Amino acid sequence: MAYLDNTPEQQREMLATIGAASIEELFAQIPAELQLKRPLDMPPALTEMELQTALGNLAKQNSERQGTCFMGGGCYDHFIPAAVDAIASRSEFYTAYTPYQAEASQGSLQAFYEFQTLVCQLTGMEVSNASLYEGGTSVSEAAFMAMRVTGRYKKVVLLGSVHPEYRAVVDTYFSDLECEAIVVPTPNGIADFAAVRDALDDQTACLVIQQPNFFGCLEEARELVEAAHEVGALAVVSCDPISLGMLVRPGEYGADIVVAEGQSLGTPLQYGGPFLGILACRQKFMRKMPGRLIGETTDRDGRPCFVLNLQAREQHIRRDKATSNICTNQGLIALRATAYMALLGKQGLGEVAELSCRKAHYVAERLTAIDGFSLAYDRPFFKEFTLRCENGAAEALAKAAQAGFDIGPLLSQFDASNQTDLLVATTECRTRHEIDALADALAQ
Amino acid sequence: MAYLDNTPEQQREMLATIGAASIEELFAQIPAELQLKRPLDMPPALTEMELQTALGNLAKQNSERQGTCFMGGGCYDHFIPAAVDAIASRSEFYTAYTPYQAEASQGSLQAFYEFQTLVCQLTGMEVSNASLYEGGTSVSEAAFMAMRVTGRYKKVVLLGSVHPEYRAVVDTYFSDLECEAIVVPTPNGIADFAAVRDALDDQTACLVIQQPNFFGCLEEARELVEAAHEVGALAVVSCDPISLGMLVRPGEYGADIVVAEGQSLGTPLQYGGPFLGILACRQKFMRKMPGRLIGETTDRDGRPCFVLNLQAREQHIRRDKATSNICTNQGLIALRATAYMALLGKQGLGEVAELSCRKAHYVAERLTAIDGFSLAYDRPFFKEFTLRCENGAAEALAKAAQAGFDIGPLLSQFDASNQTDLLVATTECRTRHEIDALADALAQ
Amino acid sequence: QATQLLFDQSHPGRRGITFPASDVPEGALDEMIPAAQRSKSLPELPEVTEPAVIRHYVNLSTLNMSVDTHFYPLGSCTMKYNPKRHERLAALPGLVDLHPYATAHSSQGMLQMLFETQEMLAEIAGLPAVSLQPAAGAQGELAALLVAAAYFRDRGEKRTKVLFPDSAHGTNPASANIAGFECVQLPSTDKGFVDLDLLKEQLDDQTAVFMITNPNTLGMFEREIGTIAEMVHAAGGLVYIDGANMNAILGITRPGDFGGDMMHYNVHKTFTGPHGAGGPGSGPIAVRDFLAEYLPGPVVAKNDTGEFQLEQPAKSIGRVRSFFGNVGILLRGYCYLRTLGAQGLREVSENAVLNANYLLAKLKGVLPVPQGDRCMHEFVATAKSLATKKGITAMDIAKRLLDYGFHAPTVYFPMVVPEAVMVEPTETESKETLDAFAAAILAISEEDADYVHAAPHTTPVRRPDDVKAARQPNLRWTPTCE
Amino acid sequence: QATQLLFDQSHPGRRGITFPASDVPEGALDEMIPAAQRSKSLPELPEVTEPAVIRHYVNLSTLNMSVDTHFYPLGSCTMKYNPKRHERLAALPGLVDLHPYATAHSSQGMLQMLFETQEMLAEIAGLPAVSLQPAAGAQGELAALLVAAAYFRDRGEKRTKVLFPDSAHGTNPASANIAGFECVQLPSTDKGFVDLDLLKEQLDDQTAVFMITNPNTLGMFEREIGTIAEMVHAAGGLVYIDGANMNAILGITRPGDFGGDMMHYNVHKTFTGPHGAGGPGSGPIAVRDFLAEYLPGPVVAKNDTGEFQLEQPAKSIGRVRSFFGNVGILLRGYCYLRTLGAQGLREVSENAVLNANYLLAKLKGVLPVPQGDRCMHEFVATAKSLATKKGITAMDIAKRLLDYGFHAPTVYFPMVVPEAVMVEPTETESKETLDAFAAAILAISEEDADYVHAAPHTTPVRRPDDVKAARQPNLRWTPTCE
Repeated sequence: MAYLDNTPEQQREMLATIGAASIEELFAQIPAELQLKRPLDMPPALTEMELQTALGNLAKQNSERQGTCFMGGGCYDHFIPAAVDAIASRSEFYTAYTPYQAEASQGSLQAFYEFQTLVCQLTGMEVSNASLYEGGTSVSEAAFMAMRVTGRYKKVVLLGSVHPEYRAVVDTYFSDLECEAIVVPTPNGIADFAAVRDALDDQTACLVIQQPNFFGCLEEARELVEAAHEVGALAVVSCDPISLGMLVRPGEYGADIVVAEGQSLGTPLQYGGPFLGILACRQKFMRKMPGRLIGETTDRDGRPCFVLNLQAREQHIRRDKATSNICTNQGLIALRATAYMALLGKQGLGEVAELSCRKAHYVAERLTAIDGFSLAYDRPFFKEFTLRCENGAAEALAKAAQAGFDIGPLLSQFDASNQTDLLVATTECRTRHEIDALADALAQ
Repeated sequence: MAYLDNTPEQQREMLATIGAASIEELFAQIPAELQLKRPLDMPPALTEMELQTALGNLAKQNSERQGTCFMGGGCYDHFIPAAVDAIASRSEFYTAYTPYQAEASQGSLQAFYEFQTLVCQLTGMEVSNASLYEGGTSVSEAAFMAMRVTGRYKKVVLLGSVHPEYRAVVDTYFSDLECEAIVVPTPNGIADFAAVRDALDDQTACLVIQQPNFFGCLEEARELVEAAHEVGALAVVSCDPISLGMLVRPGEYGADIVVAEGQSLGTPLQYGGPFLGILACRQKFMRKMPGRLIGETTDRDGRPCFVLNLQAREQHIRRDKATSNICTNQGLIALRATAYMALLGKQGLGEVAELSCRKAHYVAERLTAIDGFSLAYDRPFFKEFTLRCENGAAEALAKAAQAGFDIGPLLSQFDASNQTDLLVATTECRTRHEIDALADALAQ
Repeated sequence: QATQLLFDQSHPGRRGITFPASDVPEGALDEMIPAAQRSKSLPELPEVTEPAVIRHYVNLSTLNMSVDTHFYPLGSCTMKYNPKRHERLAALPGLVDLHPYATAHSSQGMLQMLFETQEMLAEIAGLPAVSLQPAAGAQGELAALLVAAAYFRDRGEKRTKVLFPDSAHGTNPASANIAGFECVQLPSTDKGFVDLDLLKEQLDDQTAVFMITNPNTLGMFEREIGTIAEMVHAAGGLVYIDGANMNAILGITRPGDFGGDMMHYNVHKTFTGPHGAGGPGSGPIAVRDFLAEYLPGPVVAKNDTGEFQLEQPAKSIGRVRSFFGNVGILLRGYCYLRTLGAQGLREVSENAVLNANYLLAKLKGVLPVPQGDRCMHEFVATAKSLATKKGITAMDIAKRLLDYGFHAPTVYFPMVVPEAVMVEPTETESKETLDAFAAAILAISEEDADYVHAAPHTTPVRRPDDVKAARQPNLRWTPTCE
Repeated sequence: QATQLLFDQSHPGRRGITFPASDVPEGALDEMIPAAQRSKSLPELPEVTEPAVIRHYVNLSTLNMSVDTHFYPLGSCTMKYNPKRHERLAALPGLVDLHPYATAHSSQGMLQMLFETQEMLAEIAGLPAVSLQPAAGAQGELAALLVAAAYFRDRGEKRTKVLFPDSAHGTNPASANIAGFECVQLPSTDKGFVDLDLLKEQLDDQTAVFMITNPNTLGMFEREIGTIAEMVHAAGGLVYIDGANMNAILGITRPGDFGGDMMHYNVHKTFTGPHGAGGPGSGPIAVRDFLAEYLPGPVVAKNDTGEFQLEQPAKSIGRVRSFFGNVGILLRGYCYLRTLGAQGLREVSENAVLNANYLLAKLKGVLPVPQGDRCMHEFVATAKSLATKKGITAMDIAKRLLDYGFHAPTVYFPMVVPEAVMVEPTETESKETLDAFAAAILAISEEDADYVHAAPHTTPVRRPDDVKAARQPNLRWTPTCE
């Protein structure tokens, strides 16, 4: 009875109107032999008070063991202004659905139009969709899009420095397609140009680059984009949105499609989701984009307003010819990112980027001064780096955890042969005091 | 610059429009010798991130030392449904002000009208105002109101079992008035009828009763009300709103004015405020009530709507002849109570009352089974009782705290001569497991 | 749907929340509470589900104008932006759930916050001793007057009069009356200032306190406040500063420096507690050193070992309410003060005053300001000529502004200005908003008077019948017979 | 004000938030990141203050209809009430801030919640193995089809076809296509059911999967589902159940029991994740035991010592997304399942079906339902006769309903019904609301057709020009030259 409105008396009135003797009768279309003859085997129902206690206990099991976060690997604990939560908790935003009826959805439609604009401003690209699931599937969607744009359905090339989980998603998506995903190894922490050129050919739909890459290193992105273009392939860049407060924007160095994990833009870690897939591209590829697009138009009275646009690309109209099977998007997370970017503005984003960068370099300086610790790759990095631990990465992680600091992930999680490396990341939230304490702990 | 909108450039434009050379010039009306010549001596400004850390640290200093709550003394940790917070955090409610412009405030006005109705339903009274500050001042306001109603300005009588802080507030309010506040001692935990009759006379404006009283005991409220009426005094009853899910309602036993601390109705403890003063009375005293009243009326088009009503009683019109000096009320807390009562409904309130009562009796049973602990008063109680600790109340409190349980307050806080008694209260939130653990701790 | 009453949605058997079954040993209720003390029926609260309650109040909320949705230049109320971080931080465990009778040991964090708040408020006031207890400004006034009374009583002086200008907030005389004083109202000068001659006439050895709002309710700083204070002090009286308008002078001038002996703050106004459609407020008072021992309490003290503790001042007037105070609002004030710092507070006042003067400059052509071309953080214009010439009154403007998407200014207060329109933009509004507001008023002044008089046209209801409401008061829903 | 764009409010120098100065030793940025890698300019994000951002988005929000404010009978979308407790609990520290790469040791509470969710979803499905990873229903479909492909590949079978009825959601063929299958669409019978003869014709050794939504998109339970499953299984294929309509059958019948081999859930629909104006969703899949080893992962397992850990199934198709899954939505689903329990879940479906049948009964006079007098949790009516007789189309009804304060039903889907009006009231609406909605539709059917065709009349905008939007796409704001 938790959320039900109708009382037994009303149920009887309703059945009378329907002309049914009982609720069971309404289920008569389900053959009796297919009906479940027993109650579901579920834990007993909990009242709100009990649920709060139960979940509170589970949460506490985590929080009591959590340390100060220096973790990276594709999602980060950047600071989330309270105003972001206030906006995202507006009932009218979070309990609405896809804005099919534009007249009843101008709030969300305009917010998503603003999101598209903000993403373009952030990435330096010309058009953006209204969000995809998360960073990993966005890479796959970009690859499919590149195939449609280039007409090359056989091959995409990814750098080995792209997030291994993103590459895994591409592998999964391609498993029953004729398209091959070639991975160019990056043993030195960044792309090897010769190897990249070897992999690229006139059958290649795109080259997928991550900047900064999974190991934290900065790729020579401009040159990689050019290499892709030389063979007529598209350059797909997967980036950390926060880094764009400091680094050259993909639009500035010629990227054709930019994708990103947008979690850093105001969404909490939540053990991995829901996060935010960002996909932006050049204007001329607009009609090949996957996902929802919001457009400005005018209404019957000539007022400017917003609508779902170019829906002909989508699966509810095109069905098997659709640009993607995506139906839900990440509306609420896109709204969070919108609010976040609106609050930070250009200056705020610049500050977050610079603080994260400076602190990460201070962490690196402190940690690599300790015997047995070094940078795995001597390359410029932004807010994250690969720490090589001579005495074992798992041991270092355990030592840090003991002292109340979470570092990682271990790279062994992605490559069992690598037992010495782990990632360390820093956001604007970390203080010098915390960094020094981490270094002291690892130095013990 | 935290919340300021105008940029230096805009400030210059505005000054030009004003015809002033500088912002300083705008302060020219303040004689130079009165202007502060130095910056205020304040701690440095904090960004949102820093403030969150600073306040988080202060909060943690408390939370790390807090135990499971068995505390009473006039405010209680009843469960607050999440829906109450959701409603109270609606921007339009909490960032609006007093509904002077009815057309722009129907949301709050209707909610307060519903609050007034719910309070009447709860207490069994005929009219309610739209809130006062909190429980203690509500007693004072009721006493003043009783004077206006009876025309007796010399004397009010309070039972010694009324919350000592409420009595203290009355003493403060009366300190420069000719009115005397007579306190009838209650050495047996409840009113002594002979003493009460002695104190009452035809100069008495009202008798103030608390039910359940400060010691947790139930007064013979009906008989006390009759005693007041016999001398033409009003009966003012201060009650625990939750107890009305079980106990006879003041309206049922003839109370003239009912006041209450409404904190239990969905407002967190917050170290003592903001809380909610409730004041309801019989219809015939309506125009003598203090505080804001919302009334239903119709608008120009005949639509039913709500307005501030009977404002002629209030201080912005009547000034020194006003029924009270109260200007702000507790709108947001009244809204919380409204949402709370709406969600619980009659059944929910009954359940909370019964659970609190049953658990309190189980606590009492367990604790008084321990050597050296007994009930201070052998009287029926609702959810709170006075525990007598032979070996000292402070020692018992410390022992409980050691084990992670907060009991109290110590009665020595109100009467230094009492070193053996403390209050123990229980809400629906406490589990048998917690109660057993508290008992085990005190038995050690 | 939204305007249906909650009670109309009640149906027997509906539940908004359920509670767990009892987990303690069964027992007969009769043995716990005698039958005669138990009601035979439950209170007739409505029975509604959670979804219905939510939809009801969410929809009701949208019938309000509010700071988060509209410009809200309600004079004298300081409707500034309420930072969202405050709501997040006030909900922290350890703050939101701390029992007021928690031991000092387990409330050190809370006590430190309150202690620092006392210190900051003392500095801003220029008055060294602070009590955070009063629940609202009006209670602060009352508490301070009781402090004054206790002080004079202690000195063996019998002073019975409280003086205040006719532009004072209604709470001033109401508080004085409740505190047991005789109220003496002084007519202001043409310009709305204290009439020094009249004041002089009234000052005598019966004068306990002169209460003055400064900047005053006309939005003007009392230039002669120094002289006024000297006069009051010379007569043996105390000067009380109503701090309702502190938003104009933070870090610029201090009540203690311009002669005030006592003052109250409105934390919800100046230091941005959400106004909650009427409250809660919080009204701390600050006083001179010689009055400190009379303050209501408890107050927070720091002992020799650096620990914080609650204390009752030596000759305290006692409590003015139960428990410590409106801590939830004080906490928001603390967050605000810590966010702004000295420089930020000064900028608040600078911009509040700039915004007000800018609006004054843009509006004075159509709504003249009798007090002149300059104001502090607010100003009182008059619609008198508009009313005379076109029949458009202050109330008409207020109502018509709602159609333009602006909350109305305060109207008909202070009473010393006819057809008063009291505008307080606050510092958190932009020039663009002020321009739009000014444009709306100019547009209204040129509209057809009948149309304006019929306003508002777009609100959920239009000009409710106050007279009917007062004549046949309907203060609660009652079930209709079926 | 509300419809002004964020960008129009930008002014150089405005700040919505500031960050602390760096507290680590100064260093030249050039030494950290080469100049060539650093942009010479910051991204041109707008510069707006926090008060302005809040007012902007709060006002924008009020232009939406939503479940918390309006009845939202959008067919196929299950717009039920989103309990407020979920929002509170999802924000608990230890849940909201847990990094997905936290060690198993420091995520036992989270893993236990996810493990229990897997178990409950398996029980409700009647299918023993669950992967929580898919980010949404459509991704669940894709993942399940890849599971099927891996299964057949493992068995050495080459099956290339996926069959589905013409009433299927568009995601079915789109997913099949992306998974590399050939799509075969089967025309339904007159009554909207699977045509067994056509199915028989198509089933062969190339058939990998038959995808079917049950209850189907017409709101009918496929009576012959048992036979259908037998036929598919006999041909060596697998049956996929699109679980979009699970809200009708919780605890009443189970996909695993009526022949399904694989299914997905829409947690945001059936188990009430807030729809967020388009998402996030969450699309866990459940499969039969022999498919378990192919599931995407990681999944949560409980080891011998009772500890929870992440595991990749032995022959997993791999990952379908990064990290674990849409945990925030799964958490809300968990809260919902724990709140309802077995009895509560059954009551959900009973009341969802009751509400739908009640509305059907009240509406069928004016909007006939070709599929008959009974439905499951939703029904598809047709406005065809109304369109023919009066010129009032499904779209007209949808738009006009907005004026009555109701969100529109889904219209023109499924395509097999002309002038389709697809109504899903859900169980969290009251009889009173359904009565009001039915009354509105009856009233609309009697209104002047031109007036209805001109609807909506009261919304912020009216019938936007979709054609113009598509012809001259304007997908972002750009600064205008000054």
